[in-house]
Amino acid sequence: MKIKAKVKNNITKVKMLIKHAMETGRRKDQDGNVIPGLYITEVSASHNSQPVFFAEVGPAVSKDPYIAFSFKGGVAGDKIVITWVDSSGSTETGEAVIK
Amino acid sequence: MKVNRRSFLGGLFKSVVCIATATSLPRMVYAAWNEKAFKAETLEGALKSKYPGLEVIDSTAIKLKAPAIAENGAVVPVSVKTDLPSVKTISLFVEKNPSPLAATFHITPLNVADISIRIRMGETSNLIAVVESNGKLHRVQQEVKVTIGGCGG
Amino acid sequence: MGLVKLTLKIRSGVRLAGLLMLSCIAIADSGNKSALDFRAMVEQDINDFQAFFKKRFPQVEFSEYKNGVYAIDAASREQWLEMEDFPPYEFAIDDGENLFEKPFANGKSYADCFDNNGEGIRQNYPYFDSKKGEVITLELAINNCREANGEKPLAYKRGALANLSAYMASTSTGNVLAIQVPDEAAYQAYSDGKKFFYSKRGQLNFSCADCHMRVAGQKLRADITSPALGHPTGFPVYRAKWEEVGTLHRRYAGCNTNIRAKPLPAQGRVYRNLEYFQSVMSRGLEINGPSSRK
Amino acid sequence: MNKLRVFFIALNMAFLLSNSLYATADINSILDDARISVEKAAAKGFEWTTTRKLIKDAEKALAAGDKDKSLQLAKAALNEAEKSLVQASYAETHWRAGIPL
Repeated sequence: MKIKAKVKNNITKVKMLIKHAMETGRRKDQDGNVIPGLYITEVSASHNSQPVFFAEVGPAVSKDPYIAFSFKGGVAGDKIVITWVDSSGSTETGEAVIK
Repeated sequence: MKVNRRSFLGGLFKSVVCIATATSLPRMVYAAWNEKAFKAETLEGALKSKYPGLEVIDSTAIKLKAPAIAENGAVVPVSVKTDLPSVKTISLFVEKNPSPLAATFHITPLNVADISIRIRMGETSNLIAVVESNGKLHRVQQEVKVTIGGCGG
Repeated sequence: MGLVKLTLKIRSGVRLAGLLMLSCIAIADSGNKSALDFRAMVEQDINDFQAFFKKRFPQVEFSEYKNGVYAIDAASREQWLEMEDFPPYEFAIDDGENLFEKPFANGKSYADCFDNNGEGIRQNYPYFDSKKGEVITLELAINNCREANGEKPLAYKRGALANLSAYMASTSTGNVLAIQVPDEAAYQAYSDGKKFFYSKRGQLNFSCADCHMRVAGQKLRADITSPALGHPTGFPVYRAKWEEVGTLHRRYAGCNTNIRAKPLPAQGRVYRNLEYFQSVMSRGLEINGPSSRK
Repeated sequence: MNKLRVFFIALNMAFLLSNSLYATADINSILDDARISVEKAAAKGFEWTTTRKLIKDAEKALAAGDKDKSLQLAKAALNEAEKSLVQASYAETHWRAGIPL
């Protein structure tokens, strides 16, 4: 996961790029077998342990999902923690410092 | 229009990544994934599952930014922004996708109602952004053309 | 030195110089090339090629041609800028960097094979290796490095090799292409690439120039075709269609398939010569790979 | 009258039989020509993506006993293979005509 967070005029813009295949469950492999669905379902973010973002997503989100959101109150140097969960229950947490 | 990527990347923070188990995550106070809404196969079905009993009104107070012609349906950049008061959620629907609901963003008073995401569109379709504000659903929509059979420039 | 002077004179010359060029081409065709002829002809080719695009798209800055179709199509440019804001190929660059820094079994590394430890050198490729008598592309050089160190070569179109190439390009952002044609053998390779570029092939009977010069900027099927000037600068690219990073030769193969011509092998002599010709034509443009494409 | 009719029917059948025998040989010889030409085009780097598929389809149709279809496909394959060879030799001599300068 890659995270970029930048504060400007008291608004912190957070952009993330998550490495994930986002398999829809509708694609077929070379032999014609359906590739089972495997996609991120939830993405959440916290700032100083305070939740600042929560999204439910489905298989219509592109491979290697990109999501951006903004929140108020972040200060340069603060930590942003982002976690995702996918349909198999796998999860990853990444963090970045606000610039 | 000039972006010097090297300096841009130079300013990027290296994100520290670790793999945790689902059980060790701090439980968020939000609702869990709305399976019924995400698996609905029609726009109406998805809307009803996501927002049961809410009235839908067309709005001019939402700024939906999406391409008129998508370069590639696999990656369609979409942004939604609104100044509507007390925004609770923002949802994106692609009418002709096999499952129309693409994403729901939960907006807290800490957030600015301004989100961006890249989504898939299987074919030319209406893209609908719905903003839940003050107990009503405010809607804006736009057609996004998806062309197939090009040679890719 | 005298040669350079003369070349410059011809470049700044008027119509008469153009006529001289024509007679040079005639001489070259009869197999009577001299050192002067091929250098002057390459210069003339570059000038003509770049002038063609200046005339076709007078409003487009020369430096913009590194951006492919996005230099000339405002609507798709906007979506491209959104992609470039946080591009999916950043993962490929990271992967490439890790691969690049991992030593081989013999303890040596990629850095040992390249000038400046492999940093900021993308613009020097492809070059003509006069000893070997062939064009060396960056991807070929990477595999040559591996084999010289007892490692197996990597596949040329995608995956590890594309990611290594992406990383090496990323350290070269802004460096300017200035590919030379140093001798007559190089000129032969250049000419082969040029001939490929202008030859019609495939069931659709199109040449590279048909789509990327004649109708560049116009709709061909569902897409606007990119200008040929600047084609090599942004590679490897993350294509939305591929959903991953791929090399220039993978793109060549795709292009050939589009016109229903059977693709030639990636990193075979033909595609390497084509890349050589295209890179010479793009002289003066900045390296900005990897980049994203539709 | 009757004898004459029988004779004509027999003649007709013989003609049909020989025609179909001739067709199989003909198709195979067309296919051989197509195969040789497509290899030549490939060696020059001018093979089309569609030609070998036509040959394959012609072989399939022939194996299935559909000679009309097979003949058509074989002719199309040969036509393509020959055209790609013409394209290759035209490129060899006339590629400069493709320079839009």
